[in-house]
Amino acid sequence: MAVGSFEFGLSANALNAWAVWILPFVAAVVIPGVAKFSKKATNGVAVAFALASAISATTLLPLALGNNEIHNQIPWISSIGLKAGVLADPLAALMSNVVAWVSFLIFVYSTGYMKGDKDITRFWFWMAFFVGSMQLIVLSDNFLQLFFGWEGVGLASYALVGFWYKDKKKDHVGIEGRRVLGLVDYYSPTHSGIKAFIMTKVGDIMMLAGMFLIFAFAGTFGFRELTENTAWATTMSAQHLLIPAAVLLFGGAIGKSAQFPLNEWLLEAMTGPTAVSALIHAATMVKAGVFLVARLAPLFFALAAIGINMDQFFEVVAWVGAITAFLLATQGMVHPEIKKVLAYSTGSQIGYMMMALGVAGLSRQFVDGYTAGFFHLISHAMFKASLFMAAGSLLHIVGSRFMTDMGGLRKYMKKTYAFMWAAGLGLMGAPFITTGFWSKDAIFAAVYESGNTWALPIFVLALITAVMTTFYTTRMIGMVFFGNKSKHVEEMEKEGYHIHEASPSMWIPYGILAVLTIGIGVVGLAFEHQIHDIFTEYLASAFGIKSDMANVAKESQSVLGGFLEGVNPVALVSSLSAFAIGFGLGYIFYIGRFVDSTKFVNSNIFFYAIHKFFLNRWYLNALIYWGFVVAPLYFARGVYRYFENIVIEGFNLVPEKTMAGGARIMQATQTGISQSYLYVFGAGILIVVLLLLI
Amino acid sequence: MTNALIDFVLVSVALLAIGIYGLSVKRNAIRMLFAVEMIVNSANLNLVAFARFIPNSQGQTLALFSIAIAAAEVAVGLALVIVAYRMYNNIDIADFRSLKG
Amino acid sequence: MVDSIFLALSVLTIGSAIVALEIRSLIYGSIGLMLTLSGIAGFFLLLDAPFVAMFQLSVYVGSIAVLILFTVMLVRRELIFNKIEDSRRRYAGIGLMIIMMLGIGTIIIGSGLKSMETDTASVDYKKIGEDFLTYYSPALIVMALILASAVIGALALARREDVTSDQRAD
Amino acid sequence: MIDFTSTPIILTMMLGSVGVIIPVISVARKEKGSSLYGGIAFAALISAISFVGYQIVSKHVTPAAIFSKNVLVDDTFGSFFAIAMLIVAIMTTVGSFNYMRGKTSPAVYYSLILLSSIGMVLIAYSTDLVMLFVAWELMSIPTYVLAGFAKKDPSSNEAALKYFLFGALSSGIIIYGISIAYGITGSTNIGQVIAGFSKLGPDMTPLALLAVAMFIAGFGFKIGLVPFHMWLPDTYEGAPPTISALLAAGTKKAGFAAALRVIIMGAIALDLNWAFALAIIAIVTMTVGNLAAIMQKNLPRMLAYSSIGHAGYILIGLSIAPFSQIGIQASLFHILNHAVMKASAFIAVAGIITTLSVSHIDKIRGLGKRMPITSLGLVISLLALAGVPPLNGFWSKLMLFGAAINAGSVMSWAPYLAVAGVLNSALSLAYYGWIIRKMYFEEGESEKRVKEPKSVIAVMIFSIIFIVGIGVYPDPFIEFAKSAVPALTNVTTMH
Amino acid sequence: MQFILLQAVFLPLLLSPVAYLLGKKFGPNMSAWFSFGLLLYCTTIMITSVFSGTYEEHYRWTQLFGEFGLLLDGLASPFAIIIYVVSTVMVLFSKPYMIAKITLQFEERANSQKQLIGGGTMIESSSLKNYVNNQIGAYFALFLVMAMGMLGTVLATNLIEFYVFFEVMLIPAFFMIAFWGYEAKRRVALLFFFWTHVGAVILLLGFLAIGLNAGSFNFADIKEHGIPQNILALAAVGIIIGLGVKMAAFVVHIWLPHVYRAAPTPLNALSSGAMLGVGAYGFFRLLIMLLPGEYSHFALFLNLWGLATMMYGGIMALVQDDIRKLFAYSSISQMGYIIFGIGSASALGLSGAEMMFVSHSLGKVLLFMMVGAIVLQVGTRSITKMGGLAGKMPITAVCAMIGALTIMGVPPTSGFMAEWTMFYGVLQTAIQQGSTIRMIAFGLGLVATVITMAYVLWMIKRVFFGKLPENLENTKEANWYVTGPMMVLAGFTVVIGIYPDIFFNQIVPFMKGLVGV
Repeated sequence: MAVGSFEFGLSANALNAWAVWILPFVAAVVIPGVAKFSKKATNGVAVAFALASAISATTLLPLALGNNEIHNQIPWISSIGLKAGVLADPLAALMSNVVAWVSFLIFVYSTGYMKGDKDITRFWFWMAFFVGSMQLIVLSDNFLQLFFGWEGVGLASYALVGFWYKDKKKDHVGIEGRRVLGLVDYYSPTHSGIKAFIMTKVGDIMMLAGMFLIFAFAGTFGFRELTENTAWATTMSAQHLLIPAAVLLFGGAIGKSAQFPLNEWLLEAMTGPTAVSALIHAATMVKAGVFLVARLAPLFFALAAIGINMDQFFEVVAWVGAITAFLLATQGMVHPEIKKVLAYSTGSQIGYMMMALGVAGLSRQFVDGYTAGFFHLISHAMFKASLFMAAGSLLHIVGSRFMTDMGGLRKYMKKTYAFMWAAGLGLMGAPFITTGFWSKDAIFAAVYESGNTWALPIFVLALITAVMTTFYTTRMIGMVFFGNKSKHVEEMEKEGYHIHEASPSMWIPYGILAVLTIGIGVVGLAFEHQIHDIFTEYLASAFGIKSDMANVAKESQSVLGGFLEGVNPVALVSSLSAFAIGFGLGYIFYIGRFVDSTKFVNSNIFFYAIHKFFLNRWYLNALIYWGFVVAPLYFARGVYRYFENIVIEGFNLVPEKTMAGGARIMQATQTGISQSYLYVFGAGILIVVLLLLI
Repeated sequence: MTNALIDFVLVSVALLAIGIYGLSVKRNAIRMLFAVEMIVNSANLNLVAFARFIPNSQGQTLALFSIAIAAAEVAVGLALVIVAYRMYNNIDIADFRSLKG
Repeated sequence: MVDSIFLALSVLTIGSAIVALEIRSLIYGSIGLMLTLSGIAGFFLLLDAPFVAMFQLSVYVGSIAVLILFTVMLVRRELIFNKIEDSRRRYAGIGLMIIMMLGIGTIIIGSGLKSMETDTASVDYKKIGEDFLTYYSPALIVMALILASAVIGALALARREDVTSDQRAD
Repeated sequence: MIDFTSTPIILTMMLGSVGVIIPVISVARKEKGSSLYGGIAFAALISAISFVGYQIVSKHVTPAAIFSKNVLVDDTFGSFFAIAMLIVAIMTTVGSFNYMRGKTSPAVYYSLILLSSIGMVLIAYSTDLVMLFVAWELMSIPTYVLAGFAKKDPSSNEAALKYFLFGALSSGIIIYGISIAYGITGSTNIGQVIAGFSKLGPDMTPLALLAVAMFIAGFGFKIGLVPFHMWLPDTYEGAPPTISALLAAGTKKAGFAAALRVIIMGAIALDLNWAFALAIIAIVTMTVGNLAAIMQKNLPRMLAYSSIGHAGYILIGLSIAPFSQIGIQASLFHILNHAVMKASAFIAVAGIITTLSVSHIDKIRGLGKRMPITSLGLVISLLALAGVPPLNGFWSKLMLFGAAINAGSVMSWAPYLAVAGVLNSALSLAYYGWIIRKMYFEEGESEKRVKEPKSVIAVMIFSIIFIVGIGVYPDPFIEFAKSAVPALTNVTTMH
Repeated sequence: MQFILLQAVFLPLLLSPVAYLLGKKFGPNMSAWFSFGLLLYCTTIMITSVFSGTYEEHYRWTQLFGEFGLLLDGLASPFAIIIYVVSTVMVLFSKPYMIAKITLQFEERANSQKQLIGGGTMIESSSLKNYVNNQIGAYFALFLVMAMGMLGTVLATNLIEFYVFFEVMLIPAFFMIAFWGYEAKRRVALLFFFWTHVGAVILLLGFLAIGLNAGSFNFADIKEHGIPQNILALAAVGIIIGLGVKMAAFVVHIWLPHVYRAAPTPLNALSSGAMLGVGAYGFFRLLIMLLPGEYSHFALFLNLWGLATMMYGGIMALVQDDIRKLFAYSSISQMGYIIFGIGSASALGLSGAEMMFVSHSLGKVLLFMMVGAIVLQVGTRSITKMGGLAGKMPITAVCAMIGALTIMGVPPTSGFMAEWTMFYGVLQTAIQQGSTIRMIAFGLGLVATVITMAYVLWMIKRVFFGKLPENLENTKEANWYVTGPMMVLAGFTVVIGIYPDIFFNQIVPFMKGLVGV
């Protein structure tokens, strides 16, 4: 173990770790320069840098497998005693690889997707900037540096969500003309960008506050330093500040990962190019929150050793995850826009991860939940990125974001169809062959086994969510690929356009990911065990979290035999049945199309109400707008009109008028008649005498 | 000395007050000069009275100065009045009020 | 103890002062002023200051009053008579006068002046001459300059420009 | 006996003889030209000021004092004022060159300026009430004539009449005050008056205060204290503008010299209530002056009100004299500064009036382009009057307000003087700024540059150098003012 | 080398007539480059003197008011550097802007004259050229004086000296508004002068109270001798109000929106970026250094006042349509941040507040340059009439975005470094004192950053994004006089954001010494 190898200055073996996040930034700087000569060349440059970064990341993998770490620091803000550094421990190494490779694939995809776009330079700049920032989050060894990356990804997200800054109609999301609680449910890209930035910023400032609280007591931002000396936690705990600080930190994760109640920005973030949605709003950035929790959870959990109970924090995490998972899944079932469905799904799945991490802290087998969460993160990254890219291809080709404008595409886009099924199955958690199944199952197991008071309700919620997940995934695939061609497609074909398969540069990346979803899925359990082992060692060595309990559990549950060793039967059954129910329903409505879904919904006032409620996003979005946008603006206008313009302006007028009035009086006394003057003089003598005598 | 100092001073105060009255009420420029003379004379009366009672010569000296200066002042004042008279054909000070405000 | 001569002089002085201001004709007013100034000269005599009294008579009664009288003669006839003053101004003026008399009078009566007595002989007027030539000598120089400036100034003012330019023309 | 080597006497002789001779020459001379007399007067004044300067530099003058056995004392206090007054007289004389061209009796004009300046100078040197009074009259009588010097101009005459009536009344009041002071102390020598005052019994004190009140009224008239200020705007407006400069910058400041000699000294010995009275008068004066100035349309009139306001500022220093070391020093410094600033402003206005025959503020639009140097001089003077750093007015105002705050530790009301002063300064910016705005920021009817009077340019250049120079390096003058402060400690310990 | 600071301060003043004459004789280019070179020289020699640590110069001045000193220490040097860097850069920016503005004024005048005369006289190009030359010369002369005034204030070692420079910088600003402003420029110029003068004069009262009672006006002497107890509060209140007016804190911010609406953009930039900050400097130098006792007494009040200002300014900025007014309120809000930090009473908080000045200067100047570029190219100031300009003016848009990020406090710009240290300082004090109010203030302060973000992003969206109005189809990118300086500043803010030690190395030790950590 090389924990706490404090070295100052760049050391050679740490260079690759630095390179992982610096290379993309270099790309970002280089790209505008390259664009001066050739816009096309920027594609190559960006992809090359992404590949280089990914290869650097891969060099970190052996570390993870060997439970080693690179911790390298250089002086930064020396006047405050802060250092910059990289911390490539197993967690970071795994995450870094996920990020690097997914982003590499998406870069490749983008070369096709963004072909011919005028603003390609800007696109690449921000993409590269994003990847750099994301890797910075992953690899930084302290909060402050992490926050740089944190804001960097937010910035990139803002810039890329609003990439099509001209706000053309086709780039909007939502249904034009539709109103919820009097507010339009139809957003332009630039608007969405701002929304995303500000809402995540709300989370960020919470995180900042949490960071500061800890810094105020610990005097350091470094993760390792915080672990090594936990005196700060004792002090904070004594002052009842530790849990608030932890929750505030989690606030950052809530914002960035679009968890309840800051979940609404993610849907509008779909105005960005689909490659962006795939990379930022599905595979990586939204996972930053999960990563942050994964960074912190062991630290907080390990505090139990010195008698500090962090259960409240973990409960908050678990519940926020569970609620988000449920909330977004319900909405995902009804929305007509393909990217929005995927976005809901993303939020929902991240909810799962949060739930797992939260539950991990509540149970004694921390590693199980931890592994489950992280495993789901990896698998989700693969299938969701794949799904998004596929959806992007669809959008590209059909020219509409509505699933109702698609339909019956399976004959025309066979590859996409196949890959979408593969990835979709991953999302649904198709039994035994997909990563999604295993990771979700691990989560179920972790929740079920945690033995916490909240385990059951959370488990039920998770299960219902799983049903819904399967349903909406099936719905999506059904609506897009099954049934008849939509009017929109027919019209397009009339105009001489015919639906075709996407270009290779586009389908290969999501093909790879879809294949991986299945491929890893097949060996899912082994993969899980591998991660489990890595984390067990990592947590034990770095945080001193023992996993004895986990091993015991593993042994006791080996009743199902070799293949399913370590799988919780209850979880397994639940998972299977959830898949069955959800898929069955989806099949009935959308693939087999035995029942017309629209008619079904309209047939019953109850279903209609529920449908509308879900479609209107539980009215959350509208309420947030009313409370935090419309009302403050009214307030601001009111203050401007009645306070600033009247009261404050009055300060200008009052002296002016007083002066003018005084001046007029003075002028009036100066009558020009000498007698009066002399009279005043005479009286003045008396006045002065009086003044002197009193 | 049979008369008390205070009697002289009181006469002088009366004369002073009358002078100020004259200045602040009368409109005729020449009459205003009268009033000025009264004021100066009241002061002179004071000076000489004090000089008698202190006693030293300084009061009387100052009174002499004052009389001479009053003469000079009156000369200038009358000259101004004459200029005004030439210009306006009028010596009513209250009508001279073009400068005001 | 008030002496009867003093009383008579006081009545004469103050009465003639009022007459000088209030009588309609300026010519009579000038005569009233002469009486006032003579009354003051009388006071000076009472105060054993004959030199000042003579000076007063010669300068004031003799020259200033006559100068004023000539000026009065010079102006138009209707200007010699008073215009009626604004009654508000008049009463305000009388009020000020009375307040001033009372106010300053009170201060004086209340002060230590009332007990001030003297038995010593009056100052010799030779002392005055000595003062002029020793202690006050710079003032005397300045006095000369004052008179010079008054004369120069009054001449410059009173001289008629049209007449002078006629003189220059030839 | 007359000490013929003392500065004041020599000044008197020097200027007096020239002043009397000039009209005599004019009678003998047939040509009409005015420059000769101006030149003679200028030469006399220059030699006078250089003589005073030499006397100061060669340390022939005694330190500032209040007491002297003679009627005149050759001290730094007097020399300080002599310098200030002579500067003003020189500025006025030079500034008048163009104004007097083609006017009647120029010889008398310059002669009267000389005589009047003797009066101003002597006031500060005198240590005897009689001398003071005589000097006062010597200062006043020529200015009555000068104010009415434009005989064809009705307003000049009106101004002179008003001035004269007030002057005559106030000289009567002064001599009345002197009579009372003399009556209760038995002497006209200021030193002995103070000594007498400090030994007064309680029954005599009100009488002494009456005398002080009369002095305040009598000298306050010239200074322009409210409520003795009423004549001032009318006269400054009506009188020839160069003479307004002399009145505002010269006689007014001489009034302060007299006030300092008499009011302060006499009052210190008496009772400290007078300080409060002066403070109230100061506040009222500056407020009235500045308020009334805001809406004025006539340049000299506005400047007149401004000078009332400045009288209020200077009075701050006087009223806190017993409590702060800096009070009188600040007043003196401000007197010097204000003399130059106001003189320069009035002479600039005189230049404008002689060249363009306008004095209404709406008529000077775009003047910055038509008469650049005059405008610049006027602007700098105005800014200095407003107390904008780094001009000389800033320093003296700073010292005044500082002194008031400093006195706060002794007298609780003193800082309010500073507050009032500061607010008034801010207020005054409104009208100074207005003039500047009219001159520079508004489009005039014509843009053509007119020929500026050379004499006015000369004065402007001098005053700009003076104002900015002191503004940048004020130390020598602050020290000079400090040295000119009469030794108050003698008096206060005497009390 | 001697007289470095004396040169840096007074060369611009002394050579300002040269700038005028050059402008008059040889035209705008000559004058601009002369001014630029001059300021560049001054900036360079000043920065070299910063390297040698604390640097002082003293000269004899007045006996009553103390000596004339120039001091460049850890507190002053960031202010000084930023002031001169911004001024130097603004010289170039000013050139095209002012030429356009002056030409416009000339045409307006000519038109009004034409109407007066009634004839169709053509505007002669030569007279236009003369007019421009004259005016631009005057502009650069005033500009130099203003730069000098600001620098002098920051370097002053003496209360009176401070005040003098404080006032000196007002005068050129006054003239610049009055000559080259918009709409009610003269009224506003007077308004500006009046209010800031009132503020300055209140400040002066505080100075006098301190100086005369402490027996010296020199900072060093005052610190050494201490100030008598009885006037402390008076002095502190005077200083706080005076500087509050200068910094346009809530309630006394009356003058600022008017001024920003009417003033020419370079002046806005300079005043927002440098002049307001001088008020912040005053707080450090006068309140915290000279009156530490009173400071700890008023710290919470300042904290809350700053909070109110930042919230209020932000809320007002949300609803503005005039882009200048928006930034006016934004400046108010940003000054609120600084006051907030000044009230933090902790070394890092104070460092953050000073850093905030640095970053605010850079960011706001960038944004004002953007405004200037837009006014130049588009000719309107109403936000509703803009949109989609990013495509037409990409460099401006990028630089403005960096400026906006700086204002919002988003890494990697200097704004973040400033904000985090500042907010952390507030929190630290809150924890140390166990003060709930401070804790709440900290939380609300963070909320204010969201408000800031909202208005800035909204502004950017409405100006640069969305549909391009048809009449703006032909908009071009501004020329490099405009974009060059913008890029320089944008680079600067990013560099500081990544490596803040450039300034922190000087600030933090100083502040630690000040607070006594």
